[in-house]
Amino acid sequence: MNYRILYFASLRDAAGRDIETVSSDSSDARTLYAECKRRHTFAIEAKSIRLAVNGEFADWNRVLADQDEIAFLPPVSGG
Amino acid sequence: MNYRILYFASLRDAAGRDIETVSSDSSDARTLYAECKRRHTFAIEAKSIRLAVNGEFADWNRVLADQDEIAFLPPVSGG
Amino acid sequence: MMFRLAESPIDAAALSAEFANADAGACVTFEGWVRSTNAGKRVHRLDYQAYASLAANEGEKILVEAMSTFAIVQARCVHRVGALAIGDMAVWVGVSAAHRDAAFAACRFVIDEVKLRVPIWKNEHYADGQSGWLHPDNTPVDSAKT
Amino acid sequence: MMFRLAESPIDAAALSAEFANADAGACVTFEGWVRSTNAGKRVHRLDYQAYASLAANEGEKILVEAMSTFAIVQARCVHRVGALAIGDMAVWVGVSAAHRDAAFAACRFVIDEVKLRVPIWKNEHYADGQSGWLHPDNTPVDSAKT
Repeated sequence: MNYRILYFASLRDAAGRDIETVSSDSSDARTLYAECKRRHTFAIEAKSIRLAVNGEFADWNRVLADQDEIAFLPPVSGG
Repeated sequence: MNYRILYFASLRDAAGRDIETVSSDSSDARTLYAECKRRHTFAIEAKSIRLAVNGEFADWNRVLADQDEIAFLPPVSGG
Repeated sequence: MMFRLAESPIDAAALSAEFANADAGACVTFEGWVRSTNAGKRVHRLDYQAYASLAANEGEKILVEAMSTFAIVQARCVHRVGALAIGDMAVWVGVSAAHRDAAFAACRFVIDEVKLRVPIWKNEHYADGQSGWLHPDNTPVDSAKT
Repeated sequence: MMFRLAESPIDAAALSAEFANADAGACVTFEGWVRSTNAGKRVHRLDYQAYASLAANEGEKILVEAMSTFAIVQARCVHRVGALAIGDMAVWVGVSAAHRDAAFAACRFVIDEVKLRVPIWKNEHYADGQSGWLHPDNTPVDSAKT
Protein backbone atom coordinates (compact mmCIF):
# COMPACT_ATOMS: atom_id res chain seq x y z
CA MET A 1 0.00 0.00 0.00
CA ASN A 2 1.07 3.58 -0.55
CA TYR A 3 0.96 6.16 2.21
CA ARG A 4 1.71 9.87 2.32
CA ILE A 5 3.64 10.55 5.50
CA LEU A 6 3.93 14.00 7.07
CA TYR A 7 6.82 14.88 9.38
CA PHE A 8 7.03 17.69 11.89
CA ALA A 9 9.62 19.14 14.27
CA SER A 10 12.51 16.80 15.15
CA LEU A 11 11.16 14.06 12.87
CA ARG A 12 11.14 16.50 9.95
CA ASP A 13 14.74 17.44 10.71
CA ALA A 14 15.83 13.79 11.01
CA ALA A 15 13.99 12.75 7.84
CA GLY A 16 15.23 15.79 5.96
CA ARG A 17 11.79 16.31 4.45
CA ASP A 18 8.30 17.34 5.51
CA ILE A 19 6.49 14.79 3.40
CA GLU A 20 7.22 11.49 1.70
CA THR A 21 5.31 8.77 -0.09
CA VAL A 22 6.13 5.26 1.08
CA SER A 23 5.11 1.77 0.06
CA SER A 24 4.55 -0.69 2.86
CA ASP A 25 3.08 -4.14 3.25
CA SER A 26 1.66 -3.16 6.62
CA SER A 27 -1.69 -1.63 7.45
CA ASP A 28 -0.58 -1.29 11.07
CA ALA A 29 0.57 2.18 12.13
CA ARG A 30 3.05 0.88 14.70
CA THR A 31 4.78 -1.24 12.09
CA LEU A 32 4.77 1.67 9.67
CA TYR A 33 6.31 3.98 12.28
CA ALA A 34 8.93 1.36 13.13
CA GLU A 35 9.87 1.21 9.44
CA CYS A 36 10.17 4.99 9.20
CA LYS A 37 12.04 5.21 12.51
CA ARG A 38 14.61 2.67 11.29
CA ARG A 39 15.01 4.31 7.90
CA HIS A 40 15.45 7.84 9.27
CA THR A 41 16.94 6.90 12.68
CA PHE A 42 14.29 8.80 14.61
CA ALA A 43 15.09 9.27 18.31
CA ILE A 44 11.49 9.23 19.49
CA GLU A 45 9.81 5.96 20.51
CA ALA A 46 6.29 5.21 19.29
CA LYS A 47 4.86 5.56 22.80
CA SER A 48 5.67 9.28 22.70
CA ILE A 49 4.17 9.75 19.23
CA ARG A 50 0.56 10.69 18.53
CA LEU A 51 -0.93 9.38 15.33
CA ALA A 52 -3.04 11.36 12.89
CA VAL A 53 -4.69 9.92 9.80
CA ASN A 54 -6.16 12.05 7.05
CA GLY A 55 -6.01 15.20 9.13
CA GLU A 56 -7.52 13.79 12.32
CA PHE A 57 -6.07 12.28 15.47
CA ALA A 58 -6.33 8.49 15.32
CA ASP A 59 -5.89 5.54 17.63
CA TRP A 60 -2.82 3.35 17.11
CA ASN A 61 -5.22 0.43 16.47
CA ARG A 62 -6.56 2.22 13.41
CA VAL A 63 -6.26 0.02 10.31
CA LEU A 64 -4.54 2.02 7.61
CA ALA A 65 -5.88 2.14 4.06
CA ASP A 66 -4.09 2.66 0.78
CA GLN A 67 -3.46 6.36 0.06
CA ASP A 68 -3.98 7.39 3.69
CA GLU A 69 -2.19 10.53 4.80
CA ILE A 70 -0.35 9.64 8.00
CA ALA A 71 1.25 12.03 10.46
CA PHE A 72 3.50 10.90 13.30
CA LEU A 73 3.32 13.73 15.82
CA PRO A 74 6.14 14.29 18.33
CA PRO A 75 5.20 15.68 21.76
CA VAL A 76 3.82 19.17 21.14
CA SER A 77 5.27 22.37 22.61
CA GLY A 78 3.01 25.22 21.61
CA GLY A 79 1.92 28.08 23.83
CA MET B 1 -13.34 67.40 70.88
CA ASN B 2 -13.61 68.41 67.25
CA TYR B 3 -13.45 65.86 64.46
CA ARG B 4 -13.51 66.16 60.69
CA ILE B 5 -15.78 63.44 59.37
CA LEU B 6 -15.69 62.19 55.76
CA TYR B 7 -18.71 60.53 54.19
CA PHE B 8 -18.83 58.29 51.12
CA ALA B 9 -21.44 56.56 49.02
CA SER B 10 -24.83 56.08 50.73
CA LEU B 11 -23.65 57.87 53.88
CA ARG B 12 -22.69 60.89 51.79
CA ASP B 13 -26.12 60.88 50.16
CA ALA B 14 -27.90 60.53 53.50
CA ALA B 15 -25.80 63.21 55.19
CA GLY B 16 -26.11 65.50 52.17
CA ARG B 17 -22.42 66.38 52.41
CA ASP B 18 -19.02 64.75 51.91
CA ILE B 19 -17.40 66.32 54.95
CA GLU B 20 -18.45 67.90 58.22
CA THR B 21 -16.81 69.10 61.39
CA VAL B 22 -18.46 67.88 64.55
CA SER B 23 -17.95 68.41 68.27
CA SER B 24 -18.35 65.39 70.48
CA ASP B 25 -17.64 64.51 74.07
CA SER B 26 -16.66 61.01 73.02
CA SER B 27 -13.27 59.68 72.01
CA ASP B 28 -14.90 56.37 71.11
CA ALA B 29 -15.51 55.80 67.41
CA ARG B 30 -18.61 53.65 68.00
CA THR B 31 -20.25 56.38 70.02
CA LEU B 32 -19.28 58.95 67.43
CA TYR B 33 -20.77 56.84 64.62
CA ALA B 34 -23.96 56.30 66.65
CA GLU B 35 -24.26 60.08 67.01
CA CYS B 36 -23.78 60.65 63.28
CA LYS B 37 -26.12 57.77 62.42
CA ARG B 38 -28.88 59.26 64.59
CA ARG B 39 -28.40 62.79 63.27
CA HIS B 40 -28.38 61.77 59.58
CA THR B 41 -30.59 58.64 59.89
CA PHE B 42 -27.97 56.36 58.29
CA ALA B 43 -29.30 52.93 57.35
CA ILE B 44 -26.01 51.10 57.88
CA GLU B 45 -25.17 49.58 61.26
CA ALA B 46 -21.69 50.06 62.74
CA LYS B 47 -20.85 46.38 62.29
CA SER B 48 -20.90 46.89 58.51
CA ILE B 49 -18.78 50.04 58.66
CA ARG B 50 -15.00 50.14 58.44
CA LEU B 51 -13.25 52.89 60.30
CA ALA B 52 -10.43 55.02 58.96
CA VAL B 53 -8.57 57.64 60.99
CA ASN B 54 -6.28 60.23 59.43
CA GLY B 55 -6.20 58.42 56.11
CA GLU B 56 -5.54 54.90 57.42
CA PHE B 57 -7.76 51.99 58.33
CA ALA B 58 -8.19 51.81 62.10
CA ASP B 59 -9.57 49.45 64.67
CA TRP B 60 -12.86 50.38 66.34
CA ASN B 61 -10.99 50.34 69.67
CA ARG B 62 -8.84 53.23 68.48
CA VAL B 63 -9.03 56.16 70.89
CA LEU B 64 -9.87 59.27 68.90
CA ALA B 65 -7.95 62.50 69.38
CA ASP B 66 -9.02 66.08 68.90
CA GLN B 67 -8.79 67.17 65.24
CA ASP B 68 -8.71 63.59 63.96
CA GLU B 69 -10.05 63.07 60.46
CA ILE B 70 -12.52 60.21 60.72
CA ALA B 71 -14.05 58.25 57.79
CA PHE B 72 -16.92 55.82 58.26
CA LEU B 73 -16.64 53.52 55.25
CA PRO B 74 -19.68 51.61 53.97
CA PRO B 75 -19.09 48.17 52.43
CA VAL B 76 -17.00 48.75 49.32
CA SER B 77 -18.06 47.80 45.79
CA GLY B 78 -15.17 48.56 43.47
CA GLY B 79 -13.99 46.38 40.65
CA MET C 1 3.05 53.43 41.81
CA MET C 2 1.66 50.05 40.79
CA PHE C 3 -1.92 51.04 41.63
CA ARG C 4 -3.71 54.17 40.54
CA LEU C 5 -7.15 55.71 40.22
CA ALA C 6 -8.03 57.14 36.82
CA GLU C 7 -10.56 59.85 36.07
CA SER C 8 -10.40 59.25 32.32
CA PRO C 9 -10.74 56.08 30.21
CA ILE C 10 -8.21 53.32 30.82
CA ASP C 11 -5.88 52.63 27.88
CA ALA C 12 -5.34 48.88 28.23
CA ALA C 13 -3.04 48.67 25.20
CA ALA C 14 -0.71 51.32 26.61
CA LEU C 15 -0.66 49.57 29.99
CA SER C 16 0.13 46.20 28.40
CA ALA C 17 2.94 47.77 26.40
CA GLU C 18 4.68 48.82 29.64
CA PHE C 19 4.95 45.14 30.52
CA ALA C 20 7.35 44.15 27.75
CA ASN C 21 10.14 42.30 29.48
CA ALA C 22 12.58 39.69 28.25
CA ASP C 23 12.25 37.67 31.47
CA ALA C 24 8.47 37.39 31.33
CA GLY C 25 6.90 34.54 29.41
CA ALA C 26 3.33 35.02 30.58
CA CYS C 27 1.03 38.00 30.98
CA VAL C 28 -2.47 37.71 32.41
CA THR C 29 -4.82 40.66 32.40
CA PHE C 30 -8.23 41.18 33.93
CA GLU C 31 -10.60 43.85 32.66
CA GLY C 32 -13.82 44.68 34.47
CA TRP C 33 -16.47 46.27 32.25
CA VAL C 34 -19.73 47.99 33.11
CA ARG C 35 -22.55 45.52 32.38
CA SER C 36 -25.96 46.50 31.10
CA THR C 37 -27.78 44.52 33.76
CA ASN C 38 -27.32 43.68 37.43
CA ALA C 39 -29.66 41.36 39.33
CA GLY C 40 -32.21 41.68 36.54
CA LYS C 41 -32.26 45.49 36.56
CA ARG C 42 -31.34 47.39 33.43
CA VAL C 43 -28.33 49.60 34.17
CA HIS C 44 -28.14 52.97 32.46
CA ARG C 45 -24.79 54.21 33.72
CA LEU C 46 -22.84 54.21 36.96
CA ASP C 47 -20.59 56.28 39.15
CA TYR C 48 -17.55 55.15 41.08
CA GLN C 49 -16.71 57.18 44.15
CA ALA C 50 -13.45 56.64 46.02
CA TYR C 51 -11.72 57.71 49.19
CA ALA C 52 -8.87 58.63 46.92
CA SER C 53 -5.89 58.80 49.27
CA LEU C 54 -6.78 55.64 51.19
CA ALA C 55 -7.75 53.80 47.98
CA ALA C 56 -4.35 54.61 46.47
CA ASN C 57 -2.53 53.39 49.58
CA GLU C 58 -4.58 50.23 49.99
CA GLY C 59 -4.36 49.40 46.28
CA GLU C 60 -0.59 49.83 46.39
CA LYS C 61 -0.43 47.53 49.44
CA ILE C 62 -2.28 44.83 47.53
CA LEU C 63 0.18 45.01 44.65
CA VAL C 64 3.13 44.92 47.03
CA GLU C 65 1.60 41.81 48.63
CA ALA C 66 1.16 40.26 45.17
CA MET C 67 4.80 40.96 44.29
CA SER C 68 6.04 39.29 47.49
CA THR C 69 3.59 36.36 47.42
CA PHE C 70 3.88 35.23 43.80
CA ALA C 71 6.84 34.64 41.47
CA ILE C 72 5.90 37.52 39.18
CA VAL C 73 7.83 40.16 37.26
CA GLN C 74 5.40 43.08 37.20
CA ALA C 75 1.90 43.89 38.45
CA ARG C 76 -0.32 46.90 37.86
CA CYS C 77 -3.88 47.92 38.55
CA VAL C 78 -5.85 50.95 37.39
CA HIS C 79 -9.36 51.64 38.69
CA ARG C 80 -11.72 54.22 37.21
CA VAL C 81 -13.59 56.77 39.27
CA GLY C 82 -16.36 59.11 38.11
CA ALA C 83 -19.14 58.51 35.61
CA LEU C 84 -19.01 55.39 33.42
CA ALA C 85 -21.27 54.16 30.64
CA ILE C 86 -22.18 50.59 29.68
CA GLY C 87 -19.15 48.82 28.22
CA ASP C 88 -16.62 51.17 29.80
CA MET C 89 -13.64 49.61 31.49
CA ALA C 90 -13.96 49.99 35.25
CA VAL C 91 -10.77 48.27 36.28
CA TRP C 92 -7.66 46.83 34.66
CA VAL C 93 -5.24 44.39 36.29
CA GLY C 94 -2.11 43.14 34.55
CA VAL C 95 0.49 40.70 35.82
CA SER C 96 3.56 39.38 34.03
CA ALA C 97 5.64 36.42 35.18
CA ALA C 98 8.13 33.89 33.95
CA HIS C 99 5.40 31.22 34.03
CA ARG C 100 1.64 31.25 33.74
CA ASP C 101 0.73 29.66 37.09
CA ALA C 102 1.99 32.65 39.02
CA ALA C 103 0.58 35.14 36.52
CA PHE C 104 -2.95 33.70 36.78
CA ALA C 105 -2.83 33.36 40.56
CA ALA C 106 -1.50 36.86 41.13
CA CYS C 107 -3.95 38.49 38.71
CA ARG C 108 -6.82 36.76 40.47
CA PHE C 109 -5.46 37.76 43.87
CA VAL C 110 -5.21 41.42 42.90
CA ILE C 111 -8.73 41.80 41.55
CA ASP C 112 -10.22 39.84 44.48
CA GLU C 113 -8.40 41.95 47.05
CA VAL C 114 -9.16 45.21 45.25
CA LYS C 115 -12.85 44.38 45.31
CA LEU C 116 -12.72 43.45 49.00
CA ARG C 117 -10.44 46.08 50.44
CA VAL C 118 -10.09 49.24 48.37
CA PRO C 119 -12.49 52.02 49.41
CA ILE C 120 -14.32 52.49 46.12
CA TRP C 121 -18.09 52.50 45.78
CA LYS C 122 -20.30 51.82 42.80
CA ASN C 123 -23.58 53.66 42.37
CA GLU C 124 -25.72 52.14 39.63
CA HIS C 125 -28.26 54.26 37.85
CA TYR C 126 -31.08 52.15 36.47
CA ALA C 127 -33.21 52.59 33.39
CA ASP C 128 -36.26 53.07 35.64
CA GLY C 129 -34.70 56.25 37.05
CA GLN C 130 -33.72 54.68 40.37
CA SER C 131 -30.17 54.41 41.60
CA GLY C 132 -28.39 52.70 44.42
CA TRP C 133 -25.07 52.08 46.11
CA LEU C 134 -23.95 48.51 45.99
CA HIS C 135 -22.34 45.97 48.29
CA PRO C 136 -19.31 43.92 47.18
CA ASP C 137 -21.69 41.15 46.04
CA ASN C 138 -23.62 43.71 43.96
CA THR C 139 -26.66 43.64 46.22
CA PRO C 140 -28.06 47.05 47.14
CA VAL C 141 -26.89 48.71 50.35
CA ASP C 142 -30.24 50.33 51.08
CA SER C 143 -32.58 47.36 50.97
CA ALA C 144 -30.20 45.21 52.98
CA LYS C 145 -30.36 47.49 56.03
CA THR C 146 -27.16 45.97 57.26
CA MET D 1 -13.42 30.57 13.85
CA MET D 2 -12.54 31.10 17.51
CA PHE D 3 -9.01 29.69 17.08
CA ARG D 4 -6.51 30.62 14.43
CA LEU D 5 -2.85 30.39 13.53
CA ALA D 6 -1.15 33.65 12.62
CA GLU D 7 1.93 34.10 10.46
CA SER D 8 2.32 37.75 11.38
CA PRO D 9 2.41 39.55 14.76
CA ILE D 10 -0.67 39.25 16.98
CA ASP D 11 -2.54 42.52 17.53
CA ALA D 12 -3.82 42.04 21.09
CA ALA D 13 -5.57 45.41 21.21
CA ALA D 14 -7.57 44.64 18.06
CA LEU D 15 -8.52 41.23 19.45
CA SER D 16 -9.64 42.72 22.76
CA ALA D 17 -11.74 45.30 20.94
CA GLU D 18 -13.76 42.53 19.29
CA PHE D 19 -14.85 41.47 22.78
CA ALA D 20 -16.89 44.57 23.60
CA ASN D 21 -20.23 43.26 24.76
CA ALA D 22 -22.88 44.74 27.02
CA ASP D 23 -23.49 41.40 28.74
CA ALA D 24 -19.86 40.81 29.67
CA GLY D 25 -18.54 42.23 32.93
CA ALA D 26 -15.20 40.46 32.95
CA CYS D 27 -12.48 39.83 30.41
CA VAL D 28 -9.39 37.75 31.14
CA THR D 29 -6.56 37.52 28.66
CA PHE D 30 -3.42 35.42 28.58
CA GLU D 31 -0.42 36.39 26.50
CA GLY D 32 2.54 34.06 26.04
CA TRP D 33 5.78 35.83 25.17
CA VAL D 34 9.11 34.51 23.97
CA ARG D 35 11.48 34.54 26.93
CA SER D 36 15.20 35.22 26.68
CA THR D 37 16.12 32.13 28.65
CA ASN D 38 14.89 28.57 29.03
CA ALA D 39 16.39 26.11 31.51
CA GLY D 40 19.40 28.36 31.92
CA LYS D 41 20.16 28.60 28.20
CA ARG D 42 20.16 31.98 26.49
CA VAL D 43 17.53 31.94 23.73
CA HIS D 44 18.28 33.90 20.58
CA ARG D 45 15.02 33.35 18.65
CA LEU D 46 12.59 30.54 18.00
CA ASP D 47 10.41 28.97 15.36
CA TYR D 48 6.95 27.58 15.78
CA GLN D 49 6.00 24.85 13.35
CA ALA D 50 2.41 23.60 13.12
CA TYR D 51 0.39 20.86 11.49
CA ALA D 52 -1.80 23.70 10.32
CA SER D 53 -5.07 21.97 9.40
CA LEU D 54 -5.12 19.72 12.46
CA ALA D 55 -3.97 22.54 14.74
CA ALA D 56 -6.84 24.72 13.53
CA ASN D 57 -9.37 21.94 14.10
CA GLU D 58 -8.04 20.94 17.51
CA GLY D 59 -7.78 24.56 18.66
CA GLU D 60 -11.35 25.19 17.58
CA LYS D 61 -12.46 22.09 19.51
CA ILE D 62 -10.84 23.43 22.67
CA LEU D 63 -12.70 26.73 22.34
CA VAL D 64 -15.98 24.92 21.69
CA GLU D 65 -15.34 22.89 24.85
CA ALA D 66 -14.63 26.08 26.78
CA MET D 67 -17.87 27.67 25.56
CA SER D 68 -19.91 24.65 26.66
CA THR D 69 -18.07 24.07 29.97
CA PHE D 70 -17.95 27.60 31.37
CA ALA D 71 -20.52 30.40 31.67
CA ILE D 72 -18.69 32.67 29.25
CA VAL D 73 -19.74 35.07 26.52
CA GLN D 74 -16.82 34.88 24.06
CA ALA D 75 -13.51 33.05 23.75
CA ARG D 76 -10.69 33.41 21.25
CA CYS D 77 -7.19 32.13 20.77
CA VAL D 78 -4.52 33.09 18.26
CA HIS D 79 -1.21 31.23 18.04
CA ARG D 80 1.81 32.39 16.08
CA VAL D 81 3.72 30.19 13.69
CA GLY D 82 7.02 30.95 11.98
CA ALA D 83 10.05 32.85 13.29
CA LEU D 84 9.72 34.81 16.53
CA ALA D 85 12.17 37.04 18.40
CA ILE D 86 12.56 37.57 22.16
CA GLY D 87 9.55 39.46 23.53
CA ASP D 88 7.26 38.54 20.62
CA MET D 89 3.79 37.33 21.49
CA ALA D 90 3.54 33.61 20.78
CA VAL D 91 -0.07 33.08 21.84
CA TRP D 92 -3.07 35.17 22.89
CA VAL D 93 -6.13 33.86 24.70
CA GLY D 94 -9.11 36.07 25.55
CA VAL D 95 -12.30 35.15 27.38
CA SER D 96 -15.20 37.40 28.32
CA ALA D 97 -17.95 36.47 30.74
CA ALA D 98 -20.61 37.97 32.93
CA HIS D 99 -18.50 37.20 35.99
CA ARG D 100 -14.79 36.80 36.65
CA ASP D 101 -14.80 33.24 38.03
CA ALA D 102 -15.79 31.79 34.67
CA ALA D 103 -13.52 34.13 32.73
CA PHE D 104 -10.43 33.13 34.73
CA ALA D 105 -11.26 29.42 34.67
CA ALA D 106 -11.98 29.33 30.95
CA CYS D 107 -8.89 31.35 30.00
CA ARG D 108 -6.73 28.98 32.02
CA PHE D 109 -8.46 25.96 30.49
CA VAL D 110 -7.85 27.20 26.95
CA ILE D 111 -4.13 27.88 27.32
CA ASP D 112 -3.57 24.61 29.22
CA GLU D 113 -5.37 22.55 26.57
CA VAL D 114 -3.72 24.38 23.68
CA LYS D 115 -0.31 23.58 25.13
CA LEU D 116 -1.28 19.93 25.65
CA ARG D 117 -3.22 19.11 22.54
CA VAL D 118 -2.62 21.42 19.59
CA PRO D 119 0.05 20.14 17.16
CA ILE D 120 2.47 23.05 17.34
CA TRP D 121 6.17 22.67 18.01
CA LYS D 122 8.69 25.13 19.35
CA ASN D 123 12.27 25.08 18.13
CA GLU D 124 14.54 27.24 20.27
CA HIS D 125 17.70 28.66 18.79
CA TYR D 126 20.27 29.33 21.48
CA ALA D 127 22.93 31.97 21.71
CA ASP D 128 25.59 29.23 21.55
CA GLY D 129 24.43 28.35 18.01
CA GLN D 130 22.63 25.18 19.07
CA SER D 131 18.92 24.64 18.60
CA GLY D 132 16.39 22.10 19.68
CA TRP D 133 12.77 21.03 19.56
CA LEU D 134 11.05 21.11 22.90
CA HIS D 135 8.62 18.98 24.87
CA PRO D 136 5.52 20.49 26.48
CA ASP D 137 7.48 20.99 29.69
CA ASN D 138 10.20 22.83 27.73
CA THR D 139 12.73 20.03 28.09
CA PRO D 140 14.56 19.09 24.88
CA VAL D 141 13.18 16.28 22.72
CA ASP D 142 16.60 15.06 21.65
CA SER D 143 18.33 14.52 24.97
CA ALA D 144 15.28 12.84 26.46
CA LYS D 145 15.34 9.97 23.97
CA THR D 146 11.70 9.27 24.74
